Amino acid sequence: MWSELRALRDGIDLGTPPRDGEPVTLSVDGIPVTVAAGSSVLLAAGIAGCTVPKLCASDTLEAFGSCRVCLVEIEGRRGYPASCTTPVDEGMQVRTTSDMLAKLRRGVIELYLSDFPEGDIDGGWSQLNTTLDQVGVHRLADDHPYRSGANHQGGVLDMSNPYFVFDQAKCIVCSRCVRACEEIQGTFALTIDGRGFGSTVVAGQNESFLESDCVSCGACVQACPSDALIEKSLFPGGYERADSSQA
Amino acid sequence: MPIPVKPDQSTITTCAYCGVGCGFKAETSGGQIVRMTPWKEGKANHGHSCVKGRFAFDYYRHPDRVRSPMIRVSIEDPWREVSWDEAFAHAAGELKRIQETYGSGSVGAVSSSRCTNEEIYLMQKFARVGLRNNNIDNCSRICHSPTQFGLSATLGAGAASQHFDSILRSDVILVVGANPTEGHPVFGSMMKRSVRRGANLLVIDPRRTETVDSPHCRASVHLALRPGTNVLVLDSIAHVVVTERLYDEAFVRARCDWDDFELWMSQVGDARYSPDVVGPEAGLEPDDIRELARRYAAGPNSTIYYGLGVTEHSQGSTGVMCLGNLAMACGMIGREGVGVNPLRGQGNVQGGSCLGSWPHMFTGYRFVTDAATRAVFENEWKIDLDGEPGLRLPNMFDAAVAGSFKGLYIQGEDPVQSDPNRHHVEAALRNMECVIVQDLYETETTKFAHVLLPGSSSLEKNGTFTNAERRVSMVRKIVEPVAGLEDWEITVGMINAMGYELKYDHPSEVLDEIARTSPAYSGMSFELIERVGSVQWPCNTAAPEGTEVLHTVTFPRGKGSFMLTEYVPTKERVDDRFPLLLTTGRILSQYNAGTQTRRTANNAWYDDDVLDISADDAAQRGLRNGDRVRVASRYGETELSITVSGRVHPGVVYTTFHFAHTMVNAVTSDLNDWATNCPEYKVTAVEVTKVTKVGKVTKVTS
Amino acid sequence: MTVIDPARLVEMANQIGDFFAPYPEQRRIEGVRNHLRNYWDPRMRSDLLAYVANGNEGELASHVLAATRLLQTEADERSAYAGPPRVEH
Amino acid sequence: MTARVFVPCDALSVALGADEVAERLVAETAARSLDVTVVRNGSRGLFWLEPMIEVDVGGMRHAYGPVEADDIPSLIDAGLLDAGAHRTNLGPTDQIPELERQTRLTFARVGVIDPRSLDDYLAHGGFDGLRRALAMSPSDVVDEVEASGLRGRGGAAFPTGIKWRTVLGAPASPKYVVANADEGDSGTFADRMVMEGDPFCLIEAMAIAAHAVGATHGVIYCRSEYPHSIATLEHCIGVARQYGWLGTSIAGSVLDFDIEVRVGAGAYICGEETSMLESIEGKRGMVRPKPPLPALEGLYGKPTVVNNIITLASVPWILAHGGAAYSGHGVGRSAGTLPVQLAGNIRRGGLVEVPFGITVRELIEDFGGGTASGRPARAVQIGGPLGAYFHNDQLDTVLDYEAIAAAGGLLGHGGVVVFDDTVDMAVQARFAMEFCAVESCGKCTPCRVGSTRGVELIDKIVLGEQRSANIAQLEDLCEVLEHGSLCALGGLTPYPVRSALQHFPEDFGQRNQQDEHDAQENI
Repeated sequence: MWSELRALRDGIDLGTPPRDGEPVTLSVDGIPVTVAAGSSVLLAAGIAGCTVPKLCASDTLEAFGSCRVCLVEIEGRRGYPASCTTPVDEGMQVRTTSDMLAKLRRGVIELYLSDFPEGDIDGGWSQLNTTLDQVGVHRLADDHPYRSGANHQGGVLDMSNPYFVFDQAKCIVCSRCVRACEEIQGTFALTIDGRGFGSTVVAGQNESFLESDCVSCGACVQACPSDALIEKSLFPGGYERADSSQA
Repeated sequence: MPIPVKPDQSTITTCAYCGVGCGFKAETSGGQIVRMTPWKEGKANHGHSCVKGRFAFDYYRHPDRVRSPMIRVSIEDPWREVSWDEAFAHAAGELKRIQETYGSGSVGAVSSSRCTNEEIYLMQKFARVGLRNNNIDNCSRICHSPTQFGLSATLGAGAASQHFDSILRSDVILVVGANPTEGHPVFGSMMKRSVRRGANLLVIDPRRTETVDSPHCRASVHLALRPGTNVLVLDSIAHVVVTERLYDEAFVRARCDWDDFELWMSQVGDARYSPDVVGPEAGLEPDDIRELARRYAAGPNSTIYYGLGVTEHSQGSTGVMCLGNLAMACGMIGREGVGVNPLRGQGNVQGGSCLGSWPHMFTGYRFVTDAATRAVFENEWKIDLDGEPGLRLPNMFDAAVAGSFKGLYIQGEDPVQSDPNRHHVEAALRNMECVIVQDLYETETTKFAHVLLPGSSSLEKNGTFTNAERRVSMVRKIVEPVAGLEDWEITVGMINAMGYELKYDHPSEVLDEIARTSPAYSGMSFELIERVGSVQWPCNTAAPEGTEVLHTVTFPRGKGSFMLTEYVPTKERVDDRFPLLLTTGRILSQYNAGTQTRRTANNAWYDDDVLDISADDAAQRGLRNGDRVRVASRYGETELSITVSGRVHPGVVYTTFHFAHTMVNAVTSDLNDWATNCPEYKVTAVEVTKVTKVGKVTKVTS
Repeated sequence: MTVIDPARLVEMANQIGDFFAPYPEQRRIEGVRNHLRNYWDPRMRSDLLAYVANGNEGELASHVLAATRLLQTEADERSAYAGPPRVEH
Repeated sequence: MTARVFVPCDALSVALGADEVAERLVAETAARSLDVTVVRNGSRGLFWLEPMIEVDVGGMRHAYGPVEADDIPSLIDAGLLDAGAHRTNLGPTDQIPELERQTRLTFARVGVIDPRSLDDYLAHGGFDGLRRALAMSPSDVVDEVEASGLRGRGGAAFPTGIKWRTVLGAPASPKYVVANADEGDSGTFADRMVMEGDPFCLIEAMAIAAHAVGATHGVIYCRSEYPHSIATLEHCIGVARQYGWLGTSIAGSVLDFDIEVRVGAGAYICGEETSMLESIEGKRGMVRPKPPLPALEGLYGKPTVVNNIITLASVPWILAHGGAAYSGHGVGRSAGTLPVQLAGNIRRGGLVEVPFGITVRELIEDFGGGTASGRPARAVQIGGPLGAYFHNDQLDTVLDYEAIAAAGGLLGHGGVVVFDDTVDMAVQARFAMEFCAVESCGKCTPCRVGSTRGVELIDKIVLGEQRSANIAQLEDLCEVLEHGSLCALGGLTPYPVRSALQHFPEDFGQRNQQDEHDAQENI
């Protein structure tokens, strides 16, 4: 019960919460690894030293399975399951890299990039930057068919909280903030409003963060992988939105 | 380009705000703190944080900081900046002069729970070797002194029996007089997590707080008792446990003094504590009392968390004993998921209690009247020690008003704002000849000071804090102290100036001294804490890396002792003139006297104390939301704005005490706990009347 | 001059007495005595004793008064079965 | 003796004027002092004949349809009560060819009985299955279902027996039975017809499931667009409780089980089982990752049977007649019957319950009578909005799970929608992407962003912009959607898109020569 809290390590994100359970041995890219039953394949891969890119997964939050970049192949199973939501099984054989996986991950990342401000990528040090490095895609080509599509680059820029901003242009709708507010803080101040492409993170009943029930605990900021929620203190000259986008 | 600044350095430290003691990474760029992020390996917070620790750190570079030692002869004089040496020499000279004139016991010291264990220890050492008396107290006097008293009496250790994570193993959580989601937010989140996983939440609190009802976390029983009836209601719960035979006889027989248990049963089993009798007096449904008692006793693992709503009463210590009794009777102590746990307010208030900063005790809760304990310190310090208890802080003020107490060295406290019956405190300070205040800013109290020593914030020094779960964690220097000295160095300077020579090169040497002299800390060292992250005392050869759960085999006092907890109503009563009961508390975004948080952007959420009043009481007085009102008690009055709130019952009003200008403690009573003199902040009879013009706050006679 | 206003000392002593009142007689008296011995500055104790001796016995509850007498007669330490924590011998 | 005349009460018949027909019938027979009882039955599913009324003459039902209210006087004049000749007379109901050729197991009672009458239900074999089940051990019940070869009719075609066994074996409690009545696929209505035509069958089925897995509580999650279903279910659940078919000690057994109806709020995604569970729990309808399987951690995290209405409605027959009798129908691994729903551009639309093994052509030509427009059929979409488009040269594909899959499609909930040669398949492909975009819950990125990009790509393709590059990107996007989506909504959207692109490339915009060349390579 306490591994999920006590086995967390600074500077390491295992992707899904560590578990207490009987040891289960599997192989990831041929490397044998033993983890507690109930652990995810993503966590096992991390312990085996195999880096699986991820965006919506964090070891402080329950697996969610929305970003679809942690896909893997598992011997004997159809398709490309998300490693974060797939629990380990004894004897399981996992592959974290293949041409198809690389292609799918690139394809998903291109979808993200098609609605992300281009100017916020170079020089950034967010988890999104790390994932882009791992997948090996950093921008859409100038003639990419996804360019000039619908986007959220003119979305809400909420500066109401004295300590952090919410910039919807950089929001990848991974729900980590929403989940952190629920699972870690327990305030339930954030939610996803709308459906599909129109899904957006909102505070309270579509209020500003300051007016909402948000208690500014910072869990959402801590959880955000793309700097859509970020401390104002990191912008000495004040926060400004990027003026260029890929969209 | 909106690329965020990337910090160039990151240092792990411990938050100094509340008693949760969260681990943080202080990230700096070019020597300035640019961000505080919660440390995933922090054992109290596991990577979580609240608005204060996470964001409200700018106070350290606020222009109001005191940047140089200053002295003045009279409090009417302007301050004069001086060197550290001159300040020490002046302060010590004054204290010595006063002692020569008025006697050894005419001066004293107060330590701060904002300071490190090492600094608190040095303050009591200052009193004992510098002043050569036991006139040393600490701020838990006004918050959790009854905890130390009441839990020591029943269980034998005046501290939380559990670690925070233990609550995830609880089936039933009883919260008494505490509002963790506001006061101890990171623990509050853990509590909510446990409730979301199925734990049953029971709350005893006059107000319908966030803890009682919030999304996906609702108390199954809420006893909204009338302020001041804690002991009555807790005895009634015990009555149900006894009369319905819900107690754990095997546990009591094995672990507790059976004779005292029988004595206790005959007391609380009496019909005067039956829910049918108690309910009407406490404003409760009798069946709700029964339901709460049955659920608590049913467990299987029931735990108690309580706060100042238990302690800050004229029967505060008795209330704590009630909780100790209840846990022992139901066998809810000594394993994971159970226990009795005070939610302590300040970052190091547990340290304030542990480190001998008491007029009657040395470190580890050992009496000064005990010759063997004295010998340990006499041997360590090479000096004869006073074997009689000294004055407690309220008694120091009493004595000052009476004219027999003339000098006080205050480390990081603002008693004028924090302590009850402000007029009495002001009169006491005005009567003193030398008030030395060591603080970050000028405060209400520094108005009465003769020497002002620039304190260092917890971001500016090295040392350790002990949180509300007995966890000793490292505080590390992130930036240099504004005036060059860390607080412990200032106190060392004062001790030396008093004529007792000592020298430490590093606070770790102070902790080593604590370990040498204090059994519960005997295994503690900076090296150990560095290695394992943090350590819960007791830490000794039997528990080389500390102890998570207390009382697993025996109680420190041997057999657990059931104390008799007769209900004695407070003398503070409502009448026609003062028909409402005022109770006080705190809010998430502000911290205690607000000294730090008021100097941050946290004011965006809460920039003034407001008075919560029920719709009934507001209507009777012709009041509407936002109206300014005069709040008057038998002790004084002040002005506040009101919020008409469903959180308080008719007959009860509530406010926070975070802002200096609202002077809430001009209204609160000077009644206090029978055992520890902890003030009865939680019950004051008041009347609320509308004021038409926003005027200057006026004072009345007390 | 007293260290603290005697009326305040009497109030405090009686408040302590209220707590120990439900105990059997001997424990009731010793409880108060031990508390005063372990927690009060000696000047407060002597001021109280002096005040009481000065014809004000009636202001103290009878068992509190009895406890102050114990304070006078017993100079040695006693185990405080009701006053936590124990004073070890 | 009182004559009985049946007038359907299901939503489709009512929409076509059945209520007015019934009212007129009552009024006219009363005016003529005829001893007539008007019984409101379910629909037989012969939609081109609705409102189709029936009269019981000597135990044989005779049908008339379509009937309008104004036909009533002439019908009575013509001797309706004696099955007299009339323009609308269809002869004995059972001999209507489209009905006669069906194999009605699941729909045996639908259209026959008064759905709100417990007596009628009992008189037609109702609760025989539950009675038999209660005399068996839970495990034996599961064995029976397993032996029937019944697979989930909601679309996933997962063997029902295996699902039930998983729930039976789960140690946690309480357990739930959830009936998925969020029938959102375009051109489908079989669930509705059961709920409005034979609701006790669903109640019986859920009670059997409860006994089989050890559940105590059932939920029917019904879409709000089905008010008639909801009202009928609420009524019948009340009746069942009153007569001891729900509640404690059902039918004198140890089974305690009750059912509540929960109403959806218009989201297609809530027909996906995990989203539906979220919705029932009061949360936003968002897909949960699997595992954990709902069978182990379903509603409120407890073991839960989640079955489609048709799946459940097949169970009482299986228990009453034996699993072997059921599996005697069908072909290969597709055992039993499938209630097919014919819709779109078709002459004789409606419900056709047939054993697996029939061809698509038989369905749309023999049962459906070809297109309504009379023009040649060009495409058939099977399996709802996420099903593949079949070219008219594929119509001889056999209707069973494996054969349809082999042809690049999926059977889904059994919806068959016919298009004639005027259809623009690029519009249909775009519609599929748009449908995905509109109905996406927004959780996973392929579906959330990809569906919108898909619409944009198809628009560009149709406009002839960078045609080959955009088609290539669309192919890549389909791959990401298929393999990367969290649930079947995104995962299946490529089916209609790819099949349209593959079978009807000529509909996808102007092409220059280079593109022609590229297209050859790409497609």
